[in-house]
Amino acid sequence: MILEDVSSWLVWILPLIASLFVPLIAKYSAKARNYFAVAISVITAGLALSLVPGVFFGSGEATSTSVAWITGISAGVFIDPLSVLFTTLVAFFGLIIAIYSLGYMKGEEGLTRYYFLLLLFIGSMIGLVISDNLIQMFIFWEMVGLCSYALISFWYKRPESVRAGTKVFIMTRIGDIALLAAIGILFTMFGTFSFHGIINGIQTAATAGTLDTGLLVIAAFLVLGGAIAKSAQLPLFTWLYSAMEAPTSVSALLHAATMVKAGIYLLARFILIFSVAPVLIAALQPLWFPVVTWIGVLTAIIGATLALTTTDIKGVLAYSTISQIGFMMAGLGTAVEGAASIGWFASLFHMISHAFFEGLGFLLAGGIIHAIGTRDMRLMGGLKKTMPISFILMAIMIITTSGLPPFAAFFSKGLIITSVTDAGNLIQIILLYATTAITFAYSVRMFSLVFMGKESEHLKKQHVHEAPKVMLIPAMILAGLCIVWGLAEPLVASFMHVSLETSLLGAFTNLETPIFLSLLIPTGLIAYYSYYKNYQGVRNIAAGKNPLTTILSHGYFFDDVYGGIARGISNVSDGVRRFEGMISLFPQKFASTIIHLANEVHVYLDVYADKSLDKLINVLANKTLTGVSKMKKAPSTSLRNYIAAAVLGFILIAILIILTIGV
Amino acid sequence: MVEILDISLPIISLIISALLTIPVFKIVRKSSHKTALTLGWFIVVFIIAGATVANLALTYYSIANPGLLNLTLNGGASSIISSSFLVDAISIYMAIIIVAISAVVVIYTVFFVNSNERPSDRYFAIMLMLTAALLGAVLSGDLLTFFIFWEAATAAAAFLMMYRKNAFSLNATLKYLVMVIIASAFVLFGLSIVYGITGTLNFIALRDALTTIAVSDKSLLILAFVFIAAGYAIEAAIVPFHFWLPDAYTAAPAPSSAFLSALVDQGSYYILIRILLYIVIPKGPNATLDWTFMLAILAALTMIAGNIFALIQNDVKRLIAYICVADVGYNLIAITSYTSLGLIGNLYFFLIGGITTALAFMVVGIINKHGFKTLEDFSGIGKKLPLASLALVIAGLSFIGVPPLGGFMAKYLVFTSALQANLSWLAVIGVLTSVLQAAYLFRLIHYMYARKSKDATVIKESKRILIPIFILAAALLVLGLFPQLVLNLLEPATRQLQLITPLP
Amino acid sequence: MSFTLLAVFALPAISIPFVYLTGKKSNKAAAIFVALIALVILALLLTTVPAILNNPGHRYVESHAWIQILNADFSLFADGMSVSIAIISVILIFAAALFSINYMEGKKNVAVYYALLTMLSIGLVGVFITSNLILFYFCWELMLVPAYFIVGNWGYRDSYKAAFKFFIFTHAGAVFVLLGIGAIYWLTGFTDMFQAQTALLTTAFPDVVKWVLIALTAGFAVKMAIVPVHMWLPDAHSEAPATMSALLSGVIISAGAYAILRLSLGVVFPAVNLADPAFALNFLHALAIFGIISAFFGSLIALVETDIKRLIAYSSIAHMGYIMFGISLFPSNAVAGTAVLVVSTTAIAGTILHILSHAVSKGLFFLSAGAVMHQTETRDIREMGGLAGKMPFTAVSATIAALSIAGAPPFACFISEVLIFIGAFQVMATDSFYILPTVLMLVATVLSLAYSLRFTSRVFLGSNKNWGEKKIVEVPKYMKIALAIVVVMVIIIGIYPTPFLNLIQTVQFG
Amino acid sequence: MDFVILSLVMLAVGIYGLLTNRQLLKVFISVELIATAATLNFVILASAAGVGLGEAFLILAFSTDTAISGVILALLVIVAKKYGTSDISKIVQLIQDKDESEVEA
Repeated sequence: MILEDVSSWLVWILPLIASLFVPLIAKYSAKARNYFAVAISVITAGLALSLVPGVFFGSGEATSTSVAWITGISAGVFIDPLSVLFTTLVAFFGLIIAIYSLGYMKGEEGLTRYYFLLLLFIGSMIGLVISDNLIQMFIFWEMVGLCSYALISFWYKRPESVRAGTKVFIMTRIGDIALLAAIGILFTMFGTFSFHGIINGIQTAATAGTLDTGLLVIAAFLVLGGAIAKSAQLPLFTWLYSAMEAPTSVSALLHAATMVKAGIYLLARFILIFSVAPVLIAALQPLWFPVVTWIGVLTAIIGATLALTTTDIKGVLAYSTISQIGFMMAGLGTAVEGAASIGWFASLFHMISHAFFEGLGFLLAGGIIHAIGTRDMRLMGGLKKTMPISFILMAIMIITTSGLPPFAAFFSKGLIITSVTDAGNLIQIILLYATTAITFAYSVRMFSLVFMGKESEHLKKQHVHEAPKVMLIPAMILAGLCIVWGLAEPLVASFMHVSLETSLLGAFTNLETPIFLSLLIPTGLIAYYSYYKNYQGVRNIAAGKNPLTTILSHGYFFDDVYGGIARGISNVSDGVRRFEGMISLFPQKFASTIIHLANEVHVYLDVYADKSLDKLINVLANKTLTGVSKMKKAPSTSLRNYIAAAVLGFILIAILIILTIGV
Repeated sequence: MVEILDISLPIISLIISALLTIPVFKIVRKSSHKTALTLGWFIVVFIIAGATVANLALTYYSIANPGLLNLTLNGGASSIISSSFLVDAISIYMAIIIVAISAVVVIYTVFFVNSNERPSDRYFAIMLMLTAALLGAVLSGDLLTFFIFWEAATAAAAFLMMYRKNAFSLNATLKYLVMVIIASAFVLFGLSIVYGITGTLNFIALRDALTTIAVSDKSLLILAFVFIAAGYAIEAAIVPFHFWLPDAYTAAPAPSSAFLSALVDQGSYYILIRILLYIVIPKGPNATLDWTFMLAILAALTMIAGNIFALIQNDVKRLIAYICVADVGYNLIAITSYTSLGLIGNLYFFLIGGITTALAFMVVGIINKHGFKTLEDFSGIGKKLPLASLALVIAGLSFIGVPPLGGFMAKYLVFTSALQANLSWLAVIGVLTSVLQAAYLFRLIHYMYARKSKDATVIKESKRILIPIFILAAALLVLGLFPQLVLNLLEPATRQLQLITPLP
Repeated sequence: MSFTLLAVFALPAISIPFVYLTGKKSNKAAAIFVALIALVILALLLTTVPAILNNPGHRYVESHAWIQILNADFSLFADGMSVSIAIISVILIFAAALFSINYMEGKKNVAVYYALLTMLSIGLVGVFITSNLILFYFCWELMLVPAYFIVGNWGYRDSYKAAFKFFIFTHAGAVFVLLGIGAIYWLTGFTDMFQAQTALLTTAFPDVVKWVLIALTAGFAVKMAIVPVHMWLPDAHSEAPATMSALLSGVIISAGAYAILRLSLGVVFPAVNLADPAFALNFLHALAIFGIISAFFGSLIALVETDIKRLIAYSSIAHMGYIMFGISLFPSNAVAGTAVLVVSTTAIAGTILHILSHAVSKGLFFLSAGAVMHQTETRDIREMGGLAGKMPFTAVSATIAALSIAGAPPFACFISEVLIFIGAFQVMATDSFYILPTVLMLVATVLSLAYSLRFTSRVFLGSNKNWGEKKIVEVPKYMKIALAIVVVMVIIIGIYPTPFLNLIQTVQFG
Repeated sequence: MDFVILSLVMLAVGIYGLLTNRQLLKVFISVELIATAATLNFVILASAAGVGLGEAFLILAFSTDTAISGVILALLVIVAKKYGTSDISKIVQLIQDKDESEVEA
């Protein structure tokens, strides 16, 4: 147990601390820096693996250790199947990417920054999934966003990268504040940030019958908001496509294990927490769970359709991720019984298969981009000959993605579909089936465009070569896992300590499978013919101008709306600034008005008062002393004014005194 | 025991020194170390004067729990008409600050050497005479004695003002004198009525008589009060009687302005305190006449008008003169509040206001000497005359009431006393106008430091004339940091005020 | 009888002439002199920490005779809040002094600059460690005058005009503070804030106390640059030299927040709450509304501002809005009728921590921006870009500052903002008024991220051909050291704010 | 009592004179009128009160009056010598001209 305690801390602290040493080591040798990063990843992966047996053979109960950190908040680790599952996945993928980067990033500028951020990214993500309290989790949650911002804008000299990074950070921030609000509500309700504390609080309140489920439903929706933004779900999914500006190795990490998976982790974690009180689940059931499913289903189909039209090879993969995560969300939306539901396990299982095939896809895409220097699929074609290994691996990847048996996704996606079929309504089911079909279609499309057909003009000009070994080996590992992972389902189930009603064989025998497979075949054929055999029917539709293509080419107009909002804010800001410019002149105007007034008074006293005084005296004199005084127009002297003022002041004093004492 | 000699010694010593100054200057003029010898002479004079004042103060405070001591000239029991002197904490305090500030200004004047404005022996003699007259005024024990000393002081002040004998100063002096004689005529007429009602002019006797005044005489008393108030309001340059002040101070040479603003002004507040707080008490069972409303209005008017008119001045010296007017307003707040805190604040304000205005006039005098008069002229002065500018900045900050300079503590006391007397509106006007003060003084500082000077001529700063200036600047800082030094002297004054009438 | 805190006052005061003389000889020596003074002050302040943590009242107190007639002693104290803010101020002064070595090189009258900086440090530190109201006002204004001259004389463009605006606005605020202080003395006869607090509870004029509360708060709000009395800030902060901007934005405006907490809410508020709880609650709500307005106003303008320093200045306004919002979460119902109020609520602790973290972050932000302006000699962010390659160190420090300002972990402002929000949710449970404000403040954090990222991406990222043959190099050594010190502070507060929070938690108002 | 009324009348005339006169000498005389009214009051009231020291007042008042009058008259002489008139308007005109010339110079 001591080993586990130590490794559960080290597994996230080590990469974080090690990241600080990257710049120091880089001062001595660039090579040492690279291998240092790899070595740390290896150790991290080892540490993560060392956690597995404890959970596997344990009771499945969560354990946590914590130390005092910020006053009132402790830092701790939370060990349960869910967190260890994620930890292992992240550590493993960290290692894969670190190795892959050796080849892919070779010769790039700013690699010190790259490795620093990579380790920080891995450490943060592990920290996120292993935290035992919400604040710590939230810090890592934000740090994951921060690292992805920095990594996506890695090529900071390219304005698109910078813009993309900014977009990612800001859009995910919207979710973050929702999560923060949820944390605030939970803390207010239970007075603690720790998961154990919250679980205990919910249980105690539920048994006492004092649980404020209304507030918790709000919190649950806010949590969902956080997850949506982080996992690129409807309606905040557009950032993921922009994030393709990142180096492909980063994209792989981002899609396979970190960042987008954080949302899934969050929801899975909270479903576990919420499921301790049946009354709470009952409160969440009418609205929250269906909303989760709906978001998942809609995102899945939107992502899939968009993947069908994009010409960017990484774009296809990005939309594919969006779509696949939609599946996971849909699965989570059916998990009304917490860990006991199929949906919950199915999502996590699919999460891992997705990590493998999507990671594989990115690694291969990275190799291709590396080799030919473009991401546009229209400029590719016929790579089958020049990159044979990639060709084979990509074939494995698209088979897995599409969910063809017996590869990993067949089982995981099948489970999700089963869970939705059990719990969801007809439209959701139909949409999910449609999505699977489209998934196959876009996979085939991509495959055909890249590897099949004739070499494009672009490719003829350059010497295309297979990716180096250091890039291929990680891909091969992932491909291997894609193939066999599906068989690991019972193993994973027992690791997660969930009991599944369906067995491995059941996946082949239940009703869903035939429907599932029967859908794949026609779409696959259509895609194959239209892209490989150059059958023009679909292409004409795609090229023509019709509502469908307009919607798809605009990405369902989401980015246009957001752009509009951003422009709106910018316009408002401009307005406020103009307003500010106006009002900041106000003090000056005010002051000048006072000075002007004072001047007027002065002039008045000097000139007008004198004249009016003369008039007054003339009137008085003429009325009272006609003939006695031969008064001429009194001289205009200031001395006369003074004397007059003195006499007037005398009268003023008299009046004031009389006013006071009321004589 | 305080003898009449103790009281008259400072006055007499100063008068004698004034008379001796002319022959002394005759002798000194031939010497090659003229300035040093002149300085030596005045140091001796002021050491003697200071010693006599110190003697008076020590003798007075050697009495256990000293009260108001009224001594007549013939030394006998207080006769109604005999010229009498009054010694109490306030008058001693006033005597000390008059001698001290006068010493600094005279030293400044010695250094203030300029071809066409060179102060002559007569100028110094008049300065000493003026100091003597003011000492007599603050130590006097009845209205008539005060009146006589005060007239002497104003006559001397008129000579100081018109010292330049150019059209400007003649004009200003003429205005000053006309105003002053009108004032004294008013006062004299008022006094005659007071005398008619009460049969006495002695401060203490008068106060006792007023508390038992017949109802039928009350309206007559009001008439008298109005005359006296108007008269002294002219002297103190309360708005709307203030017109003469800016003219006079602007036209006078710098040492005169400094002297007048620091001493003659303060003398006029002194008599306001004497009459208003000690004789015509406004509240309590013995109240004679409630004048607080009247004074509050005048205070507000003075602060507002003084500061706003200062805002539109272009001539720096005139600007400072208007600040003197505004300072009158702050002083009046303290008097109006009629609390012991107000009294302390008022007396402290005398000192600080005196030092600050003197400092400002002295510095502006130096700068004017180089031909810089208007705000535009002052552009870039901060770089040309850094030390003098620093002193002016210190004076300005003290005017505004920026701690740790003395002006802050003075204003704090004044505003707090106004709050204490339930005159919050007056305090609010006070603070708002002091923001205005910040505005125009910082405009001045802005010109001095931010603007580029038009000509690039380098001016060599005379160092020794800065000695008295920095004495005053340091005094401002020290008094701001350790107001206790002065407040200790004032503390008996509040007790004595309470002896007369219980205060809130 | 001890003299620790008196020494904090006396040391810089005595040093002023020596600093001036040193400055006449050498720019570097004077800067190091000032830095050493700061270090000694820091050490002195740190010696009071054990007493604060262990004394029963959680307060280190020191009193020296001063103006007996006004019942005013030179009474100094340090408690969790004041000492932690003072420590941060001293660190910023230290960094500013080191930064000046390179920054002031070749400028005129550096001797005066350092003398003024020393003078400023008296006010900056003093304002936090005095319990006497008059002395407090002394320090309050003493922050102002040297700042005026530093801004005016060594600033950019039309700096004296900006300084003038700065002085007039804040002085106008200060006179209301003066009125408030005077009124407290009148009402209670005390000039010590803690004695006054107790005495105010039994005052005969509860209506006047309301006005005192409003006057004090309004006066302090001017210093905080809360909209609509913020107009001085963008000018002053942007025209000031970088070191002064750092201190202005870091400490001087935070002093306003400190003063509202300490005086308005700590001293006057309990009496108001006792007399008229409804008014007290409305007062807090009003503060929240002003906070929101400031946060949005500042953020929105920062979003479109093109001047590098004005952008940061507006973000200061926004952050003062956060702090004001945090202050408005002052526990109103806990105060009634009690003389001593132990504030351990998350919101107030978060607010105080935010004062600290904003101080270091904004200090770093301005220093970095100053470094950029120093090296590139331009201030329009539209003309910048791609500096990350040319000035990597500055780029990193500025990015850290920007991210901290945006509230991204693991940097300073994050944890404090979270605490404020958590506190807001706690208060929301009892006072439903706060629901909308909290939501709005949460939205404002997104805006803060937007302008921060806009800043970094426009200045440091991307590429720029504008530089042409102009050679842009990394900042010199001492600037680097200064930046590094503040960067370390930003990260320390971000990762391990516990020492500060432990101190802050001991704060007792009253 | 008649004398008191007389003194009040003198006061009124004096103030009227202050307000309307432009000859410096006449201004001065108006002031003197007020002062004399005051002195008259002193003497009358003293004798009415039976104090019997009215003379002392008179002497004192005269002496101070004389002193101040001396100063003013001296000034008047200077002014008259310098400007050739004691008419305020003319003096002021002259002074202003002179000021302007000084400024120009």
